[in-house]
Amino acid sequence: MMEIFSNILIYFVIVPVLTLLGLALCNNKGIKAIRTVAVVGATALVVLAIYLVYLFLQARGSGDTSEMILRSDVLWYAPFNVKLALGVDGISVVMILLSAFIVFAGVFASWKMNPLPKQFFMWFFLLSTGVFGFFISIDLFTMFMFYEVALIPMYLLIGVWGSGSKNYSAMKLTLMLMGGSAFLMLGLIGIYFHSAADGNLTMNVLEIAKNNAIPHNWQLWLFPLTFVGFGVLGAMFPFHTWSPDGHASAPTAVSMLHAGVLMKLGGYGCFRVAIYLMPFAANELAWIFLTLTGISIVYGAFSACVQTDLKYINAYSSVSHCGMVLFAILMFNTTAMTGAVLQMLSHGLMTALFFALIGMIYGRTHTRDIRDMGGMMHIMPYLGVGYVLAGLASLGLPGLSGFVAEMTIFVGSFEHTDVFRRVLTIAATCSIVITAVYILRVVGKLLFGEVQDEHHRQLTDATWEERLSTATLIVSVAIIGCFPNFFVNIISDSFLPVVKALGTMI
Amino acid sequence: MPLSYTIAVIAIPLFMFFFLGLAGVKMGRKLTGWLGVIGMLITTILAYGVALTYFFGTGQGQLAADGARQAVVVFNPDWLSFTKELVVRMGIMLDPIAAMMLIVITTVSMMVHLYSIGYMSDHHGHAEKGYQRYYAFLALFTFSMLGLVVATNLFQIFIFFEMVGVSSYLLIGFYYQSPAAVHASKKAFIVTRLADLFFLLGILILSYYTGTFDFDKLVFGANGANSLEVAQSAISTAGGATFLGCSVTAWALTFIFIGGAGKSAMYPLHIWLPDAMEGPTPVSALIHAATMVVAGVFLVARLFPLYVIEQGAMEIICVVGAFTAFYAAAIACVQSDIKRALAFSTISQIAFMMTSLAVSSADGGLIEIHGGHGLGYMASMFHLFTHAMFKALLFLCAGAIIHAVHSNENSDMHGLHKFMPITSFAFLIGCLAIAGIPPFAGFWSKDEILVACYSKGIGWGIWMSMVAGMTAFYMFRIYFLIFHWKKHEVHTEHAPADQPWTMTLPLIILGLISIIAGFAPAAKLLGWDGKDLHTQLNWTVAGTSVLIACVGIGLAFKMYYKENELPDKLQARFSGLWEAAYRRFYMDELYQFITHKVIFQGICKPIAMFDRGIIDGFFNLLAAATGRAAYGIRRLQNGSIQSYVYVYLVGALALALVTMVCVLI
Amino acid sequence: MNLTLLMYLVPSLIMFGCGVYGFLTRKNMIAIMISLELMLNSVDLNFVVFNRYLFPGQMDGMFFTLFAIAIAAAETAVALAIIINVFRVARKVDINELIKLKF
Amino acid sequence: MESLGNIILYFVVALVIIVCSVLTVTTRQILRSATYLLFVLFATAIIYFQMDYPFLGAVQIAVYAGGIVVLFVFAILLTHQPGKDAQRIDSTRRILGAVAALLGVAACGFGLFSYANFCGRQLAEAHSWSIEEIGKFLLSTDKFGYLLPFEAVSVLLLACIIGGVVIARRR
Repeated sequence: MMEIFSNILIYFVIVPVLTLLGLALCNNKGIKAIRTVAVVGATALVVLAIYLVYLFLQARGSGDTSEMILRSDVLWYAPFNVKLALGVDGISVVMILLSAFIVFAGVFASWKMNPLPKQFFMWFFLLSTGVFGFFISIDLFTMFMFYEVALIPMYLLIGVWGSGSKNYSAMKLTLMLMGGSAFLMLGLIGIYFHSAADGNLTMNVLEIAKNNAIPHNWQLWLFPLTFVGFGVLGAMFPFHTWSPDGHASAPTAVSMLHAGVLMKLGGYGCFRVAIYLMPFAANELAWIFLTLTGISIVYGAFSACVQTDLKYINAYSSVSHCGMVLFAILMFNTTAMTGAVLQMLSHGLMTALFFALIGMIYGRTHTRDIRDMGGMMHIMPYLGVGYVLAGLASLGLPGLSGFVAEMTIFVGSFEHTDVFRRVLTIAATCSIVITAVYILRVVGKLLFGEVQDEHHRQLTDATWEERLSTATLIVSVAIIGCFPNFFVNIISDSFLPVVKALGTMI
Repeated sequence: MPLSYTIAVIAIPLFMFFFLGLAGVKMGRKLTGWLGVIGMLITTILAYGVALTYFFGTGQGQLAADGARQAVVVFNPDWLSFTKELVVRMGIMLDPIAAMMLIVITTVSMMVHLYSIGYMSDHHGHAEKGYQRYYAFLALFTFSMLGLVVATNLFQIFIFFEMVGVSSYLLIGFYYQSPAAVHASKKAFIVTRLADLFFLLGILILSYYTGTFDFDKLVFGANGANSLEVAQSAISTAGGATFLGCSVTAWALTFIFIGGAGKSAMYPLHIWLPDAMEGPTPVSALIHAATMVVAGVFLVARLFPLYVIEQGAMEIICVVGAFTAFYAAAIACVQSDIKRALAFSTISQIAFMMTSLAVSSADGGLIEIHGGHGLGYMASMFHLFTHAMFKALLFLCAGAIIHAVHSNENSDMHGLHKFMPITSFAFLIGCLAIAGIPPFAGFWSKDEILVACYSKGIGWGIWMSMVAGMTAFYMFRIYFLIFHWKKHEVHTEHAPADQPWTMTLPLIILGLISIIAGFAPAAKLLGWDGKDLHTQLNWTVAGTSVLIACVGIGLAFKMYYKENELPDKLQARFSGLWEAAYRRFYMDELYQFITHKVIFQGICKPIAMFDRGIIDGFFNLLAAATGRAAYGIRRLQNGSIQSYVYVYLVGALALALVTMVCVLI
Repeated sequence: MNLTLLMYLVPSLIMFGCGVYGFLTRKNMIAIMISLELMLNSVDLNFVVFNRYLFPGQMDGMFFTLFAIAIAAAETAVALAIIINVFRVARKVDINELIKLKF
Repeated sequence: MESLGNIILYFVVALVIIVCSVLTVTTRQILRSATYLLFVLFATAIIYFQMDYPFLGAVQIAVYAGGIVVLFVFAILLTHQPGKDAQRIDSTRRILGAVAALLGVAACGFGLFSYANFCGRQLAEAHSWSIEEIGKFLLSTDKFGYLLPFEAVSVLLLACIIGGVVIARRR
């Protein structure tokens, strides 16, 4: 029981919980103490995440080729064989890294959070607990539990600290995601009851995959349930409509964390649970979901073209980009799947950056309508440059992360011999042009041109904590864009087992 | 000089970009400008050293065993591994055209850097706001362009295609507070992006079937120079796969050409280039006249052996090129904005290069290339080189004029010869060069292009000769309108005059280069297979083309030297044609219609409405239905105890009835 | 002639029926309470009669009735207190008019 | 064979119960209604005596007739609104109530008469429980001991007292 504390992974849950408790002890008015605790917690997470990458590289370097490293199992609830099973592979490692960075940036982005900063940060760290817990666990039950832990705080974070029609949005987001959870839970229960042929039922993902005992006719039912369950969070068409409203109403840091990390839970879950455990159904039903995600990509991009609210634009852009993630995951080859993870990283950082900048601009101008703004580059050059960089990353400028991810996806998808997938790939590639259209439209209207509102001339540029928050993200985006092979090497081997399993199905 | 110094040639501009971009804000404006110039000067010296070493030196692997000048890869680390075989590398490779491009890019960029010191200042010599940004972007562009030409693989070219596109976007939109500039930059980026999409598809298809991005597997033979056999075998790995009746490689190559056509402003993707003139004039000279716009030509030249094998794609290029050359020349004849006229002239000249590349075809044995044994390839590259020089010269002259009179319109210029003699002479040299008058640079390269065209077919030759004549006409029309026509009326307190030395010196240098560049040993150095081409002047073609050019110049002289009624009369006579040409044959309107009416109003708006109305509406309906149902059920809980009793009683009676029935049965 | 069980049950049944009728038709809350008492009383009577006729040696029915009377008294007392209070506030005893707390 | 007095008594009581029950719910004057209820309760008490449950009959008279009806009367007088008493009950409501009640009665009656054999039992001799015995049973935990319900009812009554106080307290 106690030996689990010697596993570094558990600290990804313990640290946010401790931060949460530390925050609880703070005085409501002591904003400095609150900030200090939050920053210490976030920094500790970043340090842990970097150390984890180091450990991972060391393990792989020393010839450890096991599927997951840093494994530990603690029996939690014997009747259902629920275990606190921890373990990470390359994919989870980079996702944890991503989450840590976004939490870090998020803390600084919500530096001046008002009202109730203490409570805000507490919910914020509860959300992070869920996110990290999800990525480190390989047990269906704990995964689902942490998934829910990550979802619920969203309701309060939007409902209390949001803007605009926040009650509606918070309710919509929570209900739709809960609806997804309902599907998901059905799927997970179904998987559990078919997890082993010999009756030793298990919740452990690795064991289920090894047993490979889910009957094919059951897979055909369970796969859509789990895929849609996670797909709702991944903003898959047509279950994406929570995203625009939710993002529009959410406070900055929450948008960042939500688009940056939480939506990735969807993609990660689709892979880790749906495809990994049910390769047969994945092969059989891929065409349905490929079509849906293909629609997502183009549809999101087209919708973004005519929006006037900055957050709506980014929300639709997220629909398009996250569609790309699911699209690539369904391509079933290492290259495309690696691209999907890169896209998750890229989109996470980039969208977080977008939302951070939008929040900062909104905090100054009190409007998010691009028709009311203009010439912001002139007024707040730092934020303007940041926005342009985020935009360029989004439309795939080489040297920034978006390009690497999209190209890996396109090349990987095109590798597939299936004509249907090739055609879809070609359709998906069209999105890069549409992306350019809406990004440049926003940049042109918001940052360039003449100042629309004379009051805006008095506005100030970014403060130090805003600079720190955005600079963290910009540098991360650039690092992925410039040294992609570092990440590709971490990620790609993790897909070998599942690609092999899928290969035997064809 | 070791060829590995090329790394420094690439790295210095990149460093300058970051240095000027990040630290520049804290420095004085002039200081950043001069730092940029010094950085570029070092780059230029190194680039010249490397290129000349490559062309004339030995012992660093430049020459293969059979004497061909082969490609030298000095640096080629993996950058992104898609699969074990399909790896994108970020490399540096020198071959004749890359070395030639190094010279072109650094020369023009150097001139533009120096020129901008003066151009980007007001009349009192104070630097404009955004000076640091300007120089940082110039450095970024130079870096991207250099990275493009030394690319070792197709994907690297694509990457730098994007990079130059963004640099171009940033520089066109340099005056970001002017809506026109913002619009133009957006248009440029999106149009080239659309073309890049096809480029990407082309790469995807080609790499899928050949399994590689690398040029040394696609086009370079054992001797490190372009080889038809290698191209043939690369194409044959596709195994004769076809799509819609054409081979997949033909599709791929056509798509790649479309990518190049976007950057090189071939019809119908040319529409961004005239608008791109909203950027500062030195930028137009560097990006939109000399370097970036020839990226498409460079791309086709890079894959030349593949195109030679896939004649279908080559035919498309040829037709597009020939048409564009004429089309742009026709429009250039009537433009009133000096920069736009030059922009259309650029389009036309690039089309010359494209056509010249595309007239080549291989014989069955793959030993030799028709069209004067690859003359077209050499001519095209040569023209690229000379054109870069004299077109940059023309643009810089135009910049000097604009800077002097504060207007782009011909009507505000007139009779400037007296005020700006140096500029006038420099412009004249440029015009003579582009018109193809010996011994100026343009004559030598254009002549070889025409020879190559005649060798494909007499029709092609005549067509291109005619366009050459038009070139002479419209260039001299501009020249006469600006510098002569009538006496200049001074409107502002400053009379127009030659500009400060930082702006005049580049004009003089480029003018000199335009005079002598034609004597560069292009045939010896730029042969398609790395070997000496042994050409000699075809006096028949040369004579005719000079004659045609003279006719064009004469016509322009007659019409525009002195103020007269003839142009207005002709305009009135052919008003429809004139109007159409002036409005660029309504291509912009067509695009406007497609993008705004069809895509924006016809696709985006309905999709957004569909999303809000149908999809979101469905979920809202679901929520509303649940709410309604809840309200409906709540009615039963009305708090009236008597109705509860009724309900209870009914239930009890029903139960009793059921029991009774059960008992009875 | 014997007094059978049925002979006691019939009046009880009629009393109950009257209680139901009153409960359903009256609007005055006190009248409703009265009807309720009728029904309760009828049930008490049944308990006693059944106990006496069927299990004469035991006294469970009687005790049930005893407790029922006690509870009924308490319930009536509280109910009437509430009714009077409501009347003090709203000046109404008609249940159809007392709809402020509805929904 | 019962004694004639018993039989006559039964018929009188049954008649009183039936008539007064009907009158209780049909009269328009609510005070009268309470009075008729009193008669019904008295009649019931008489049946209890007849069944040899004198204690129960006494309780019925004391608690019901003496306590509850008085409470009713108080309540009626306190909430008395002149002119509201005579409100007519509209006929649909009445008919609906009557139908419902009659249906219920019919169903139960059908049950009763279909078990006529069982219901036709004679009154058996029984031990008449003294008050002392009843008290012992109430407070014992043996068989037939009722301590637990007794305590429960006492708690209930306590709750009612407190509730009554709370409700009656002036605010």
